[in-house]
Amino acid sequence: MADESVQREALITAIENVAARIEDEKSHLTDLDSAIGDADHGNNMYRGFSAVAEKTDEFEEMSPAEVVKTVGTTIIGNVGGAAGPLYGGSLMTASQELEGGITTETSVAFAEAYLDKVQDRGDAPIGAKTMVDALVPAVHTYKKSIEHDDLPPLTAFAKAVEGARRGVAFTVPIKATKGRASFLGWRSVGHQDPGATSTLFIMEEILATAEE
Amino acid sequence: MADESVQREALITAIENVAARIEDEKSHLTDLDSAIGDADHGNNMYRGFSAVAEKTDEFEEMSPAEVVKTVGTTIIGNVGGAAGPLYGGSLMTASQELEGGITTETSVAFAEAYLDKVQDRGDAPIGAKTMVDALVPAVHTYKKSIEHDDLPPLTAFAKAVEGARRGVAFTVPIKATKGRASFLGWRSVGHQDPGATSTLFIMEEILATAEE
Amino acid sequence: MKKLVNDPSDYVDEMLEGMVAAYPDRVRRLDGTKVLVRSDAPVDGKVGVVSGGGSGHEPTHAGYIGDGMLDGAAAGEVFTSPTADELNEMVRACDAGEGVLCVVKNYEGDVMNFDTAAEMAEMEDVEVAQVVVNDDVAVEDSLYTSGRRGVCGTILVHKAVGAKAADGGSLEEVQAVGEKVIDNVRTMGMALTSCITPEKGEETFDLGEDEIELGIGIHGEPGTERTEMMTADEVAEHLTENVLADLDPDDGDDVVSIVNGMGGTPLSELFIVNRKVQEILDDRGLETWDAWVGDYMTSLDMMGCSVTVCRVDDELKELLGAAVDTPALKR
Amino acid sequence: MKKLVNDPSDYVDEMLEGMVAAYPDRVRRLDGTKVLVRSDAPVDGKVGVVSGGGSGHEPTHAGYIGDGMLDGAAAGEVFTSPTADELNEMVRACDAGEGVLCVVKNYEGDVMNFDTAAEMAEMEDVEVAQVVVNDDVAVEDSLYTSGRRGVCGTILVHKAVGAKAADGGSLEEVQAVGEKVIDNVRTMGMALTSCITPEKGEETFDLGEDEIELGIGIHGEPGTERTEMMTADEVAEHLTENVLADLDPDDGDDVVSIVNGMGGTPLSELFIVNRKVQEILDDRGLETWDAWVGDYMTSLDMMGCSVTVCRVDDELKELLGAAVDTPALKR
Ligand SMILES: Nc1ncnc2c1ncn2[C@@H]1O[C@H](COP(=O)(O)OP(=O)(O)O)[C@@H](O)[C@H]1O
Ligand SMILES: Nc1ncnc2c1ncn2[C@@H]1O[C@H](COP(=O)(O)OP(=O)(O)O)[C@@H](O)[C@H]1O
Ligand SMILES: [Mg+2]
Ligand SMILES: [Mg+2]
Ligand SMILES: [Mg+2]
Ligand SMILES: [Mg+2]
Repeated sequence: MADESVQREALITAIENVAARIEDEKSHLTDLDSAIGDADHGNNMYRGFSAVAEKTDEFEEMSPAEVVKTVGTTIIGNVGGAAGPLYGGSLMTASQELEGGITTETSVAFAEAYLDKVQDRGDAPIGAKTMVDALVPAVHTYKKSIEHDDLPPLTAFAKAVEGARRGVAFTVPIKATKGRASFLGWRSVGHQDPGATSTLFIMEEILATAEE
Repeated sequence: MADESVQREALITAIENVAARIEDEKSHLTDLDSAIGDADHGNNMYRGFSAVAEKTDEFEEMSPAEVVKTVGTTIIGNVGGAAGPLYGGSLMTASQELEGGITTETSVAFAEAYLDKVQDRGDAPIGAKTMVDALVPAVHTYKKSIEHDDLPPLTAFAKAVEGARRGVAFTVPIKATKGRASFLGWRSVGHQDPGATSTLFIMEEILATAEE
Repeated sequence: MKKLVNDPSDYVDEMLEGMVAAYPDRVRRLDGTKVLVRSDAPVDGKVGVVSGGGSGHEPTHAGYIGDGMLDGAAAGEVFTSPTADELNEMVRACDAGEGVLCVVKNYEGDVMNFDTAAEMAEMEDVEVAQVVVNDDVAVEDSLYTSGRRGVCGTILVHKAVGAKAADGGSLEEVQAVGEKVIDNVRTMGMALTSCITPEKGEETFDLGEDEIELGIGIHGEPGTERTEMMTADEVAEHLTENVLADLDPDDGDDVVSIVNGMGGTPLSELFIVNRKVQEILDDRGLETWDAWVGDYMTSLDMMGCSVTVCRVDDELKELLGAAVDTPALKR
Repeated sequence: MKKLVNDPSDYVDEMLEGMVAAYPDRVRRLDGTKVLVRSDAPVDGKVGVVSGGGSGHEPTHAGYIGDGMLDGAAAGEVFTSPTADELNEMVRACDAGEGVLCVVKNYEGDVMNFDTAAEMAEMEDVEVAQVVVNDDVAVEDSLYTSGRRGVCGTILVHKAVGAKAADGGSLEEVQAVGEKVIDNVRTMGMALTSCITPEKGEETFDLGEDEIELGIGIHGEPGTERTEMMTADEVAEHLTENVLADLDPDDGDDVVSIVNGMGGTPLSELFIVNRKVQEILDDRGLETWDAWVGDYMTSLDMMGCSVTVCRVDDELKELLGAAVDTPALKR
């Protein structure tokens, strides 16, 4: 992988792309969170990622691990709700895996640590109709593609995004047992999970950035 | 005129017809009182006249003056708002004119006393866009037809009703300066007054009763 | 029409039953009437203070029954003045021999029924005095109107006269306090939506998505002016500027302000309005001695608000700041 | 969308400015945050009691800041849990060295952010305890849900723990009081209409003219069941029977009842509901020691109500009946 400043530039570009994508999808995420929630997920994510995008100048002085950690703390300090601690806290913890820089190995360790923290914090198993249902297929596919199939990271990540996409589709027909949607019981069936959806959007932008 | 029991029977029949008419017109009066008021005139009048209609058994024991007085007190005790004291208090006061029984002379005295009390209580001149605008043409026409034109009471009363009808129509294009409608200022122009309208309906039913 | 009701014609009766069931130690209902009085009325040695009007303005009036405020409150049908006979019963139930002050809002129905009730009570040797509240600045007071409406400023009248009576004031003194508040209080209101009465079942007037009604009263009737949607700050400015223009306070005056919700507006929005109201009062050199924000005198489910400003001197501060213990207001 | 707002993204900030402008002697705002605390926080010799959650539930939470209740309240964006860093600042500002109790409602966002805040505060040697309120009976508490929601019963928790803290209770004692209320309180709510959030500008769910939503929470999300319109008595029965079935009180138990408005429902209708609620409690042999009727924990402009029943013993009666002086609740 490239040297630290190239990694940092790539991160910053990815952050900007993610922020733009979240802004574009704000209404959509709000609609998803209206059917089975309290109609704030779009605004929460937009607010958080706008705050992150404003820090791009500060990022110029940081290592990749510090950038990711700062994204995490900024999300915790701005998003609120369930998504704030889950996205932000997990990025903070998982950023430790990137302290030697972003390599193929550390990217797998990061992905695993991120998922672990989301599940540790939110206590959601697979199939609870949450962001975990997008993350598990993505992380499992990424790890397996790199460690067992010796695929290059970009190819592995593209497959991971495809896994996340299937995860998001999978959230539609199942009953929510975690998160606010679980209060709706059976009525949650037939609706796509907002947090899984925003997770997919973020991954898609990271992939698009990496492909350039 | 006929003897006391015939007068009483006529009064009771008139009361029943008025109550039925007010019930039929409840929605319409409510609509009029929505455009330039607080949408309660229909219910107020319906409530009051229903209570009056329930007393027909008691009326059997009373003189015509007592019947009219009791209608007045019942209205005061049930209608509320502006219309209650205006209709009820005026009937109570004017009923004193009927203590010798209902004759052509006493009916004119009654009409004048009723109008005087409405104007005394409510302090509304002609042209303030109130029930007074239906009452003044009616009372003036009735008095003039009997005292100056020597018309029979029934004919005089029919002319009075026609006068009230013109009065109601007259309330439409003028600005309210009394009553709740006056708070609307110029916006009250173009709307028919509810209290003048209910006055007309009541007079129409009394006329219809007398014509039988 | 979506309301929490049973038979709409039982609305007021059931509301009163629910109030008595909530506050059985504070209030009792006069048999066969829609009047609630303090459970211990009449209170010995004290002028009685009573009020009343149509239902639909809750907590006005019965929410203010208690120590330091009202002894009695008569409820009419929704938006309809109570009948004279019930007002008379209320006056008599609240008379301990020191006389009774009636706080009447300036609507012809309220005034006529209270006047008749006062005549009836005086025939039984009850001394009755009256103050008529007309704080609304939206309507011109002239020979060509029926005067100004009594709206949310009435609550300050209730509080001040209630405190004066609790303090042992005579009937004349209590009435004078009422007149003093009336001279010094002004209000103006606006609506984003109309309201739905239980009997009619529909909105009393139609506002488009981009329209608001300025100069409204509390009975769901149209206001003095319909105009385009405004921001909260524009609404606060319009109402407060109109009130201050009419009140014409001096630099350095102390005031009480009320941002009152019409019933359907969330409390958070009333605070947003209050932010700008306080800014304007401050810019005008006025000192907000006390700020009230909440639903004090409503119009069923109407969305909107009114702004009240009352100039206060030491006497009024003492009376408005005095202890009070009612369901809707406590200090 | 018709609201009294300026820029919707300034909604919470301006609401807080309006609150501070209304109660400058009672509260102060922590710089750069959306947290309000008592003006004299931290209060020496007393355990700090704090709470917080999304905005849109006013008067919850900041309306309950004052003697005998909360020392601090954190406001998140509308319906969004406050961020952990602000909750941490609130905890630290309300700690006088005796520890801080956090009253947290059972929503994953609230719990996760409060947990993170507690960790952060403990790193600075503040002793933090927590109670999690889950009084809503509409949702089953099982391994297959995220548990029950914390709704209007939370206010009784605030009151009781606030009184215990004011009385000099230790952190453990104050927490135990909170747990006691939680064990004894149950709530269920319903909606006639959804609510409109300032950012989304539309209703969060659609109800037809003849439909109501049972088992709602306070965040505008759909309830557990949509059904046909009911009368007020039927609503009161449905909510109260479900609450009592879950609480399972004994004949002769004393209770506190709350008929809580969701924000857009007129107070008169809440009293109509209370009438039937009291009848049911009475029929069940329960003694209503105190009845609350009003808007305590709302959902913006939603029309609807919730019914809370809390079993009370002598300790809870003393704490719930203790003096309290906040903008929204006084005794
Ligand atoms: N316990 C949990 N574990 C994992 N993800 C969760 C959990 N709770 C909620 N989420 C995710 O958070 C999303 C909702 O986020 P958001 O609407 O911003 O927060 P809130 O539910 O507090 O309003 C859900 O769609 C879901 O993906
Ligand atoms: N001062 C007055 N003099 C004469 N008639 C009046 C006066 N005030 C009101 N009215 C009449 O009463 C009617 C309104 O009655 P109603 O709606 O029952 O009472 P309210 O205005 O108190 O709601 C008006 O249409 C008008 O005809
Ligand atoms: Mg949400
Ligand atoms: Mg009317
Ligand atoms: Mg009326
Ligand atoms: Mg939320």
